[in-house]
Amino acid sequence: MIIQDRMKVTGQRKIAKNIFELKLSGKLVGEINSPGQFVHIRVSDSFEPMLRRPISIASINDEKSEMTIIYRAEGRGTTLLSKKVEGEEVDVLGPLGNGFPVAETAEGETAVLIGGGIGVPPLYELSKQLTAKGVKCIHILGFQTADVSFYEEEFNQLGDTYIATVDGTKGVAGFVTNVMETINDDFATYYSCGPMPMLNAVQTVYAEKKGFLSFEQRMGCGIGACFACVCETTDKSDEKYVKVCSDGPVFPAGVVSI
Amino acid sequence: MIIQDRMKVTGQRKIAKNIFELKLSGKLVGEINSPGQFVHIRVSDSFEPMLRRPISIASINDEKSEMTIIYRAEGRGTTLLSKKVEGEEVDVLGPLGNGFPVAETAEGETAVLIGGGIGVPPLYELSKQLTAKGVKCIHILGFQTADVSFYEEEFNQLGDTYIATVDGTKGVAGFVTNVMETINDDFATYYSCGPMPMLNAVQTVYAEKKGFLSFEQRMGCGIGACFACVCETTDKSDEKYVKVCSDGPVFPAGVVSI
Amino acid sequence: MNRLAVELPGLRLKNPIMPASGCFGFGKEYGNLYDLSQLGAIMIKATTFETRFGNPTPRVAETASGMLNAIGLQNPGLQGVMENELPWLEQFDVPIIANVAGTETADYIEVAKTISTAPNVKALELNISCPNVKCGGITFGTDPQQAQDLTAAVKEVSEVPVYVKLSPNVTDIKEIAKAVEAGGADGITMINTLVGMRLDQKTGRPIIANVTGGLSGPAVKPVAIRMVYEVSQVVSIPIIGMGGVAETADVIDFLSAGASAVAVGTANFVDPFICPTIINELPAKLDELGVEHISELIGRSHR
Amino acid sequence: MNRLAVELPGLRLKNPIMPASGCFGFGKEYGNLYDLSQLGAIMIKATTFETRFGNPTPRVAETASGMLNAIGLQNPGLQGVMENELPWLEQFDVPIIANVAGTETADYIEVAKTISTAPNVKALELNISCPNVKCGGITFGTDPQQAQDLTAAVKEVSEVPVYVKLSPNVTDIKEIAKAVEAGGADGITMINTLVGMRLDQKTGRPIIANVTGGLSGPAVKPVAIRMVYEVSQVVSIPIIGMGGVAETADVIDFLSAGASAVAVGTANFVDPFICPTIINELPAKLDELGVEHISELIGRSHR
Ligand SMILES: Cc1cc2nc3c(=O)[nH]c(=O)nc-3n(C[C@H](O)[C@H](O)[C@H](O)COP(=O)(O)OP(=O)(O)OC[C@H]3O[C@@H](n4cnc5c(N)ncnc54)[C@H](O)[C@@H]3O)c2cc1C
Ligand SMILES: Cc1cc2nc3c(=O)[nH]c(=O)nc-3n(C[C@H](O)[C@H](O)[C@H](O)COP(=O)(O)OP(=O)(O)OC[C@H]3O[C@@H](n4cnc5c(N)ncnc54)[C@H](O)[C@@H]3O)c2cc1C
Ligand SMILES: Cc1cc2nc3c(=O)[nH]c(=O)nc-3n(C[C@H](O)[C@H](O)[C@H](O)COP(=O)(O)O)c2cc1C
Ligand SMILES: Cc1cc2nc3c(=O)[nH]c(=O)nc-3n(C[C@H](O)[C@H](O)[C@H](O)COP(=O)(O)O)c2cc1C
Ligand code: FES
Ligand code: FES
Repeated sequence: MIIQDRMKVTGQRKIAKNIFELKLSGKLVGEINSPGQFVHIRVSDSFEPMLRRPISIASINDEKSEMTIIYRAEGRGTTLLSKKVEGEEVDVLGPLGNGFPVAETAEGETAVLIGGGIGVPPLYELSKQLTAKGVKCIHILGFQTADVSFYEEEFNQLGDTYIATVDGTKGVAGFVTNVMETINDDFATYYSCGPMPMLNAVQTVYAEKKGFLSFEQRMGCGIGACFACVCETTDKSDEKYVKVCSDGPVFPAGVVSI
Repeated sequence: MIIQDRMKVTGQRKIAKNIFELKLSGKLVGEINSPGQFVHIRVSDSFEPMLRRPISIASINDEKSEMTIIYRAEGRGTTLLSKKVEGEEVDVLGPLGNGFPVAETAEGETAVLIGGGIGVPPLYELSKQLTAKGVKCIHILGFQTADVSFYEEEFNQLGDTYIATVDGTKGVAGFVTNVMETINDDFATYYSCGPMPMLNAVQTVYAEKKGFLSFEQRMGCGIGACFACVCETTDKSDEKYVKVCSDGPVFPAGVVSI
Repeated sequence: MNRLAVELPGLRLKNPIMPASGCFGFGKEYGNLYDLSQLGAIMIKATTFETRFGNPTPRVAETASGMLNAIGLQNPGLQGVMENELPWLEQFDVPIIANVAGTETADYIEVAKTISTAPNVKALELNISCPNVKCGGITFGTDPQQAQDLTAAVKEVSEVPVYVKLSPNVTDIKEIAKAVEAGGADGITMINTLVGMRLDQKTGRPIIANVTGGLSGPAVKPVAIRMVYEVSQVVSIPIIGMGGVAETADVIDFLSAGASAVAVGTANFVDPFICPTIINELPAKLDELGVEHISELIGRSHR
Repeated sequence: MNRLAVELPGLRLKNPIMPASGCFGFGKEYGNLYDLSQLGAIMIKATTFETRFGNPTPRVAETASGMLNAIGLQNPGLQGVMENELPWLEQFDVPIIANVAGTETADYIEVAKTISTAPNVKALELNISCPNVKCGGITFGTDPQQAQDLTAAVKEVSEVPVYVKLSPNVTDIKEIAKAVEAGGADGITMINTLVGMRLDQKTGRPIIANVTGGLSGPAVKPVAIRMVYEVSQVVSIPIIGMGGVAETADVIDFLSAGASAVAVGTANFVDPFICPTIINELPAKLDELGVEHISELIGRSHR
């Protein structure tokens, strides 16, 4: 169920250039049902900034009723969020949307998780849940440059992890697709989250594979009421569309017209 | 000189119902030249709330470069101000305006200081400076009710202090004028700050006396440029006006048309 | 006696608070969060005759204390609304105000005729002010004669009272208000959004794919209050006020300005529980203001 | 080469940043805070023929990300401005744009004729858009024919180029812009304030003594940007853009929308050093955007 929770900041730290890891605790955590769901955060009690910010859930700790989000402090809203300190409360609406289907990869099979930039965070909880059930995870993480890369160590502990940076300052020089070409393709499923051009490239390279992609759109309500976040589907017959916030953000590859 | 200073919060405490005492330190303090001057405070780095808030300087401590302001947390702006904690910085523009003329009362003479509600604070620094130079100060402080009264003890240490509350919960029941009637009128000067009706009553009762009144108006710039804060003067001949922010807030009694 | 109850043409409102059109879909999403029967009414998303996909994305952009939107009247079309949306809403004890949109008069008439027969639709809201569609919409809202004629045409076919939603993007809103009153409108709803734009800092290009969008939220409240104040003094039909309502105090302002009820738009996105929260806070607010019944506040700014 | 220099009719601007009329008085107060020669230009407070006291107080009220004002054109009158204000400003190396206001055409002509002879007045800004005075002002700004005629009449007597300041309170600002261009305007300044209101929560009465006031500040920026975008595409005279500029990024937006220079109003009250701060930040901003000269940004939203 979607709830509005005043969650408590239990920790915040910078983990890369302009990238922050924020831990929040509250009963909302008990409602999360799949990795890749997101929350809609009100960063201030005033109306400036006006709108909530959608941020993916990066990992959850059920015993502590705690979740972690990882975000880039860039605009007005996320910069304000990065100033929150332990003990403060944050108004969080969630969990929202439908996450990655863990069930689509069976025990013993291999899954490839491909993330780009701030699309990487939700893959962490996904990998935790997949590996916990006995899926072998291969992680391919793309970043602009080494300075803004994060969580290599965390992903490494769950499975093989390849890093690509556009400027070659870490891992392979180039894009996640450069790594994908070098990977054995006897895997069952792929899961991906990142910028649109990356999703498009991933989908094209793995056209024969079963895959799930997580999308971004500018949002108003975050719950499906305002029609801000629609994407056209590939099914052109009847002007079909999906809402990223409530139908997604994760869709099977091929559904959303990129 | 007027400066814009990021002053440091050195202390904040609640001293009565919704009334806060905030201590700020910074080089702005070195520019203050008379009691009754005020500062224009930006309560948030965002544009919500938009405008600065004018607040009188209640006392100064030159050695520590520290000043105290006392205010009622009522609307959006002052409520935000009341949340500032030690160590935070606040954007303060000041000192602004012309304060109470200490020189108008000679050593050995008596001055009556009459304050109403949140008009009381600037009288405290005034009394400190007057008593320091050997003026005998009598304080008459009016409040709505005992809950919102403050600084009785502080004023008592400087001179005789009478309290009036509208509901009689502290001191004399009624208005400052009820106390004024009981006071010996062989004083040299009076100084007053408070709501318009009070200033009007004080000015009428003490029509024969030399007095100085501090006014309030809604402000834009606070420095004399926007013409938001004008008051008509009693000199009707030539549509004369004064600006509360830069010509005042303190004027000799009789100058401003109430 | 219910201190909050307000009676308007076609509408017996438990309280004067309702979500604004386009900010509440057809109720389903908010219905998962709270019991919609608490609401005074619901203004559903604009319905057009045909199914509409709306504008390309991005469709929203944030601005200082407000937002821009250019959804473009996306909706499942008259048939879809009649078959799926309105019946679902019947489970709640709440009157529905159906927002009717179109490109030309014939569209409006078609939608009005049919949708006004739905059992829970107690009033129509004629959307002559949508800034986000190429033709129709706002042109009806900026020309008094066209506004009057359209109102009269829709009145003729509607089974329920007709409210007309005014655009603030006009030199003199009083003129349009008087025209729709002359056309037979039973009430006025106002304001729709102000046309605005936001540019991308890096490229300098408009963020909203539609180029311009409609500005809403607290930023526009001073304009909305001014217009309700002006219009309520020149017409004798009631006004449902909106534009920037985000807290209980704002409701008091709209009633004082001259509105008889108040709609909440953008604020639903910030706080999905804002409508019930305001409804719950209103009685204490009336106590604070020393007012027995909420209708005593209506128009006190100019009484 | 100066990367920030912009040349407009009558105006050689070191940089495209200037305080907006009414938000900077006649410069004295800000002159105590910093060297006014840093500014691109100064738009001084509206000058009328006679001395004006203006409206009763309260004259300002705060709103979400904005403010309302109804100063009512308080100023020392033409003679006072000529004798005291303009000569004082001569000590600075900065062109003055004199904001000219009046009640009827004759007033405008009288003020324009005289004030345009002051040595440091390099351009006039014809204020046909002040919402806060009973007659004149805004009525010239909402009727294209009146706007054109007044512009032509003032052009005839002015010794310096004439910019006309447009009101946003109109259905179609393009029409007014084209009219003043036809009347011979050398440039356009826009936008003046949107008419708004704020009510007192307790009494329900308007806070501003004048009842309505002009809305300014970041809240109106989306409307201002949209209008500059629209107007810059239908006229060939330059635009000085304003409305909600509060930081360097906003300047970029106005230039991108189609303005050739930018005025800063309300933000001076929030941060009295905002104009020099923006001027100092602009070169780094150009570097960030990969732009050599600031004029390359003009109109890039629609190129
Ligand atoms: C489902 C979903 C999950 C996301 N998960 C993450 C995450 O885990 N970590 C992370 O850093 N970012 C994530 N994002 C992107 C994040 O929402 C934006 O970076 C953020 O909203 C920008 O806000 P700002 O205050 O920095 O920028 P501003 O420029 O102040 O934002 C202005 C407005 O634009 C919207 N906006 C700007 N960029 C984006 C964007 N890329 N996507 C959607 N809205 C945008 C903002 O929400 C806001 O309404 C996610 C987005 C979506 C849709
Ligand atoms: C020269 C001067 C000195 C003052 N000194 C003090 C003081 O020492 N202590 C104190 O508690 N108050 C003082 N005030 C009053 C104080 O400025 C207001 O109470 C405060 O601005 C209200 O802000 P808010 O955020 O609580 O209210 P809001 O309702 O959010 O304010 C909205 C707007 O109205 C203005 N406003 C509201 N009430 C007043 C008022 N009474 N006077 C001027 N502007 C107002 C605000 O500044 C703001 O621009 C002084 C006012 C002036 C002019
Ligand atoms: C996302 C969004 C969609 C809207 N869609 C409609 C609509 O379909 N029909 C309509 O009449 N108004 C529509 N509006 C306008 C609102 O109903 C309302 O008039 C306006 O937003 C002002 O109120 P607010 O400031 O409370 O949002 C929409 C507004 C928003 C923000
Ligand atoms: C207090 C105040 C006084 C103003 N006085 C004038 C004026 O005398 N003449 C004029 O043309 N515009 C006047 N304006 C309008 C501004 O010049 C400007 O057009 C408007 O405020 C929008 O810009 P901003 O949002 O940066 O303030 C005034 C604005 C304010 C806030
Ligand atoms: S954000 Fe409102 S429908 Fe998706
Ligand atoms: S507040 Fe601007 S002149 Fe006084």
